[in-house]
Amino acid sequence: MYTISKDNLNSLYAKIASSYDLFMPIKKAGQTNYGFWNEDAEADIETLKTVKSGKDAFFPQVETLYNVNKTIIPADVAASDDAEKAADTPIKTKLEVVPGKFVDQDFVIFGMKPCDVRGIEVMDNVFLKDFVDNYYKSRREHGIVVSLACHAPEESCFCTVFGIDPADPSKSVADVATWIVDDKLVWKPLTEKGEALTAVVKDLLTDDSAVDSKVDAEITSITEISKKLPYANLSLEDWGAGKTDEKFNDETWSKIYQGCLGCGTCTFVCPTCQCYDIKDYTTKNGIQRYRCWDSCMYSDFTLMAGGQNRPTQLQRFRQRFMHKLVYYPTNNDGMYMCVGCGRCVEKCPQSKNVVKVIKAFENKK
Amino acid sequence: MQELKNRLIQLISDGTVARVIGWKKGDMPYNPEPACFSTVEELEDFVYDGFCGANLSKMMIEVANLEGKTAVCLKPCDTYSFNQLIREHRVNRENAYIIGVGCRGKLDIEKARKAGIKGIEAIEGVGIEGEGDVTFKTIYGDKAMAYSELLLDRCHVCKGKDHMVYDEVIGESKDTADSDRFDDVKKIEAMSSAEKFAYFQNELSKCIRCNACRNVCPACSCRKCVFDNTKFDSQQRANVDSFEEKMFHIIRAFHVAGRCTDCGECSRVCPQGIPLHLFNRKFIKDIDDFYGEFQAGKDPEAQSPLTDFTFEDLEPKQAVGRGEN
Amino acid sequence: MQRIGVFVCHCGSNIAATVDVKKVVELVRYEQGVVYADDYMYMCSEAGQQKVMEAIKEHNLTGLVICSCSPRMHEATFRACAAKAGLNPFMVEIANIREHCSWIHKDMEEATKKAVILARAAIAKVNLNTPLQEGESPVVKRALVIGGGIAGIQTALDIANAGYPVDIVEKEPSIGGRMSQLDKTFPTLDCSSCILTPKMVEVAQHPNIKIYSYSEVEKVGGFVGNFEVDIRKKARSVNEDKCTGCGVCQTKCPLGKTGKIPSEFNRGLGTRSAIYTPFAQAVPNVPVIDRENCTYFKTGKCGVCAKLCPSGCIDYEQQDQIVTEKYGAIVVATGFDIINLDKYDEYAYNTCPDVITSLELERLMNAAGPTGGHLLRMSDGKAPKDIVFIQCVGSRCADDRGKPYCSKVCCMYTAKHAMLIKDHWPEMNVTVFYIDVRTPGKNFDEFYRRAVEQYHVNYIKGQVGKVMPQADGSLIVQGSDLLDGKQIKMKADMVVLAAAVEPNKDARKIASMLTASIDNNDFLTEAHAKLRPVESPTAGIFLSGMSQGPKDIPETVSQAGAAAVKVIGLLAKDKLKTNPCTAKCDMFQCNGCSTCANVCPYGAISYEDTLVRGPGVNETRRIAKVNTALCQGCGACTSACPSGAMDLQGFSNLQIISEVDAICR
Amino acid sequence: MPMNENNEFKPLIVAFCCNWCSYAGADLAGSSRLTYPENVKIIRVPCSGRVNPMFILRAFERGADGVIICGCHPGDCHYSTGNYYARRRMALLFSMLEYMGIENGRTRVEWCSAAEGAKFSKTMNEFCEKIASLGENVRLGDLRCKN
Repeated sequence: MYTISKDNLNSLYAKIASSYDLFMPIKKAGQTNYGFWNEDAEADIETLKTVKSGKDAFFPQVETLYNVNKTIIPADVAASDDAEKAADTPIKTKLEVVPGKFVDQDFVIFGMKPCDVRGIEVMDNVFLKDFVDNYYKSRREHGIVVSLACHAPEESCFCTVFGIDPADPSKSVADVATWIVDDKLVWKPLTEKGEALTAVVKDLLTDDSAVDSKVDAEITSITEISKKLPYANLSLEDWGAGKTDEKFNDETWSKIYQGCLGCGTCTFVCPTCQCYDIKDYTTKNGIQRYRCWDSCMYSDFTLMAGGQNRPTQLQRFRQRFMHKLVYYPTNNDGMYMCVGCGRCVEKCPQSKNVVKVIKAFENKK
Repeated sequence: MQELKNRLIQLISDGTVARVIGWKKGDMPYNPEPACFSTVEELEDFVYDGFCGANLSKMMIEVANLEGKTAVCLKPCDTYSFNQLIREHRVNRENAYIIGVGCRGKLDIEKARKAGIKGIEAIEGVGIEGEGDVTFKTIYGDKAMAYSELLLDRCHVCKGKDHMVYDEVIGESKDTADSDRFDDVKKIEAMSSAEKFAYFQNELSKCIRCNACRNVCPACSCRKCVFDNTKFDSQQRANVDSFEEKMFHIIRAFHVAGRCTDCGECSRVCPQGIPLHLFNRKFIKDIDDFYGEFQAGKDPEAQSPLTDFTFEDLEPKQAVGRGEN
Repeated sequence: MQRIGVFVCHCGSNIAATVDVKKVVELVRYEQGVVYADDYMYMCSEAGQQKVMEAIKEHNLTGLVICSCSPRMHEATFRACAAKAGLNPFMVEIANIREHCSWIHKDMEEATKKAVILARAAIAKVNLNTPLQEGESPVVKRALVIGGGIAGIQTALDIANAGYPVDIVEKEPSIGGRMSQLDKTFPTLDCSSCILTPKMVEVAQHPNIKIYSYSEVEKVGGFVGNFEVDIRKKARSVNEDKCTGCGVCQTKCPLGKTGKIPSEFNRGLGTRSAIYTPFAQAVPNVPVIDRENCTYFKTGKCGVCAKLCPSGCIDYEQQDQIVTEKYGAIVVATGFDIINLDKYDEYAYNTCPDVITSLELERLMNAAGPTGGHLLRMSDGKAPKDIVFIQCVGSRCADDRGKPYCSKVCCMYTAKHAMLIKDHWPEMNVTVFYIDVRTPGKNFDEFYRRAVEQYHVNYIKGQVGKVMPQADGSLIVQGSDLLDGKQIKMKADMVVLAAAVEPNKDARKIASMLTASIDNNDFLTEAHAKLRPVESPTAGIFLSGMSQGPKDIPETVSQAGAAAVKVIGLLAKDKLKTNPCTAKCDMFQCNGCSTCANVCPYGAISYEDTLVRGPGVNETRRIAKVNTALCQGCGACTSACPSGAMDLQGFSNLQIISEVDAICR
Repeated sequence: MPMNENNEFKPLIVAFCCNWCSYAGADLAGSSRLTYPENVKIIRVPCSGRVNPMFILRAFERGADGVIICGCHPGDCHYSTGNYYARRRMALLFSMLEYMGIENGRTRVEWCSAAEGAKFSKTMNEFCEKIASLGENVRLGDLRCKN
């Protein structure tokens, strides 16, 4: 394992940024979110939870799919010569499709927590398994994930419930695992991509085998804290694959959805939500087709000519949690579409969240 | 709290009301949630403490046409919103039983988080007394902060302790205002054009277009928002570009100009901590300056400034550049 | 998908000199929806229109864009042309490439570019046009006149003489209004009642006129051509059909002799009985029992009138009655009153009986008035020697005690009063304090000059500061002479105040019932100050007399006639064509918040509990409904509506946005 | 940035004109041959009260550099009150734009009667100059529309 002094992190960022786009937690106007690092940016790896998860790295909130440009083919007969004839000439236009750009350069996502890294796995199942989404795929192929262990988990965290280890990123699908131990960042490459990145920054790293025991201590410490967290014992016993009928028709939904504003906060901060909408924007001479995140909580989600297929907020509320806790596991070998990051617990304007939903059904028994 | 709870139980038991809109105990000490109670058993989970900041008046829209009366717990500032909803025929006053609940300022858990408090297991001192210290028991040790330090921003510009509309009042209220409502607006007004632009650009670039500000707003109660319908080719499109955000936020604030009671919910719920109330409050300040003081929701009969005029109103060109010269 | 034809006009050289018309044609052909484009020397000519009509048929056009002069010039022409070819006239849009382009730009290239952009905007709009149908609504051929003064009387007579039935609603027991209180009229000095009474009688006898006296308008519903009005007939306590107007009841009423009930008609200077007609020539000549004062109503005893009435028409049990009638048009002729002088303590009006208003002077000088036409002081019944007139009491007033406007009639009636007094009693000294003497009008200045030159009325330009009652019963008037720059103190036996006129107290109430707009001074607002002075902005509501603004009798009568003509013009139609470019509410998006109704100047928006059924909705909601007969298509509601539920047909949000986009492309 | 042959910035200006006064005023400017720059493009609306703030923001979004709203003089509105509401709406909107750091003068309201062709032309000339001096609208624009 390698180490680098925390004081020297800015040089590390600069070094990475000299070869890659560096996507990492940046503090801006009082909030920490993932963003591209530059010399003026305020890097912030102390804040445990960025407001939005890092999923933008692979699935940005807005992404241009392609542009369509319309060009006019001049009429064969000049209008000024013979107006009558010109008027009868069919107008020819040409439509040119300019595809959006796939990511073709490696880039680095730095400081992703193990829960968010699991979020990538969740999205992989959606975007890479059956139908392969090339935009996503290109980003996944080129993204190098540097994961950071959760030094001080917070009360809203419950990743352990989903078998995620906040203490040890090396168990995740990340390319590099890191820890903060004392005043150092510990760096451990996990994959080939991780090794390649390590090679780039090697000059700044110190090979430090003495740190191993300290990392072990950090892992133990985090694990102990995690056990004490209020949600540590949340039970998923009653959820998962095959519970559709039982849960869908449960009366509990009609009670717990009340007060839900139908905003998209939970969806947009969630590391696993991956619904999007595709829209057109009229440009000067054509359209830009883009996709952007959408939320199943919105009243116009999947709006069709005949209206919404889930016209009530109850239905929409149920959909979101059924998807996370039942439908997705049913289709993905039991993997939940929730990683216990706790962002919705902290951010829901009405203090509703996935934990309360799980508990509501628990209390019923 | 117990008095309030007992009264609610009584109202349900004697059939005065069919349901109660209030707050339900959370699973964390700081996250009670707005809820609808229809039985005495459900009311067991009723709670009213310093974290019950949510304005429940908007929930009354949905129950306006239900059978039986609905009791709703409204803090003094929430009653302005309710009045405004009465004015706009969105709620049914006859069908509502308004319990004016005492309020001595509500708390913002973000203030504690900003102060580095995390791993909260229990919180003491968040009762309705609204005084003294709040003690946080966390897995990283105990921490204390003054109740006043934890107040929501809006409580520092409290509109007063009086309920504008109610059937009965339970509990004492306190005016927690300790700063001028327009200070922040004035600060921005004093900036240069470029500074203003940079300030809002910085703040608004955080916007994720989650629509929480809109959906929580009691004035933004449209059945279908202009940003969701097809009438203006302006369907919500996430944060497509920076203009999109500005367009959304200008129009959001504009549509509630003269109707916004300054309840501060928009800023309270913004996951990105954008001070959205600065838009609304700018309109309020301008309306006060241009057309005379107006507090939406104070009087449900009062004509909204944007559906009113006088022959001598100031000209748009007089509305700008006032800071110059 | 539209099939749009674009027609570019040369307008001789008006357009073609600066806009390359051929190039415009060439370029617009590629715009979305355009299937045909052509140019012509004069598009509006018969040949040009023929070309358009042929193209519509040949190319199955669904929309037209005419690039020509201003739509204010030829929009109607091309709409009619489209209609002739079977195309909905509202599928036509004009791109104004003459007034807004060729005539103001010099550079051909730039002008051509602009013409193309303007055409593009029009094309973008037409792409979103929808066929609109002019609606029709039937007209109830009966008019209502609110107010039975000279304005109402004249309007009613003119309408009735044209063959349409008219109802007059008058809140007093008799029609006649203020004019019936006047003694003489300027500038001819005819006797007011002599010219008014015949008209009142004509009204009473006219087969087309029905008078609701002692009645008030209670409620107004409906819209132009179809108003439904509730009229409250106040309990008169006298059977109108049986009463012969013999007057026995009035002469025998015990309260008549006590002198306790002030006569409103005489402005409180005389008294009347409890059962009374306001004046001798009242129409209808049927008395009313004043239930407030009548002994029978107060104590249950008396009943003298009932006992003595030869036709047995006294009915103490009579109740207010609500009559509902339908009208095609309504004329507001609610008239005026003079302002309350409570705020003018300096003139001692409330404390001294010898300080009177000009209207009171009219009664004092009238032979049928309380003094039998003798000019006497109300304090001691003696004839005054010195009379001072004070002008502009509350008129042209900067503060909120009075009115900002000029009352218009005071200068003339004061000249009249001064002249009449000097004529009858040449020994009296008459002084007039004035700010300005305003005498525009036929024979008006001549009239005023007669007062000064022939009758030697003492006109002093200046303001009176104070009127001070003296112990000996006389008055001292203190004022300034602005021309001499001197302070004046002057003895007077009587002071006459030219109090400002103001609209009748009920004007605001009536305007709001009619959703007619009203200004800060409570005068009803005309649809256009210059071009539509007798119409209210609310369709079907017309204005007559002082309710619209200060005016004298001849002006009132001519305005009354003008209002009548407008009413006749309306009633002559069997059906009204309604403007199809009206607001329309999308019920799925409407919040029912009333914002739109608050800004609608025509009262065209009402709210109805409507069953809303659609995907995911099935409930009754409060929904805005636009009455297309009333809506004039201003679109104020559309920009006030927060949800975008309200849209304006012909100028829809998307249409305007598409024009914006096309221009900014 | 659109430039003319002299490399001067040519702003794009959208003018909303009410049908009864200002549009007619513009017609009069035309028939009186009172010139103003070609960059002014007029959109006819029934009344200044019809102008929704969203139209103005839309124009800026789509690349307009200045937006002017013209209506009947206060008191002269064909619909009697439309311009009064417009006046309040625009006063608040303009103040908000200023507050957000948009340069003063990008938006304007002018009352112009059907008889004021000269005023219309003068106003448009002034406004064009003002916008030209402010330069391209960057702060309220949408970059995608520039190509």
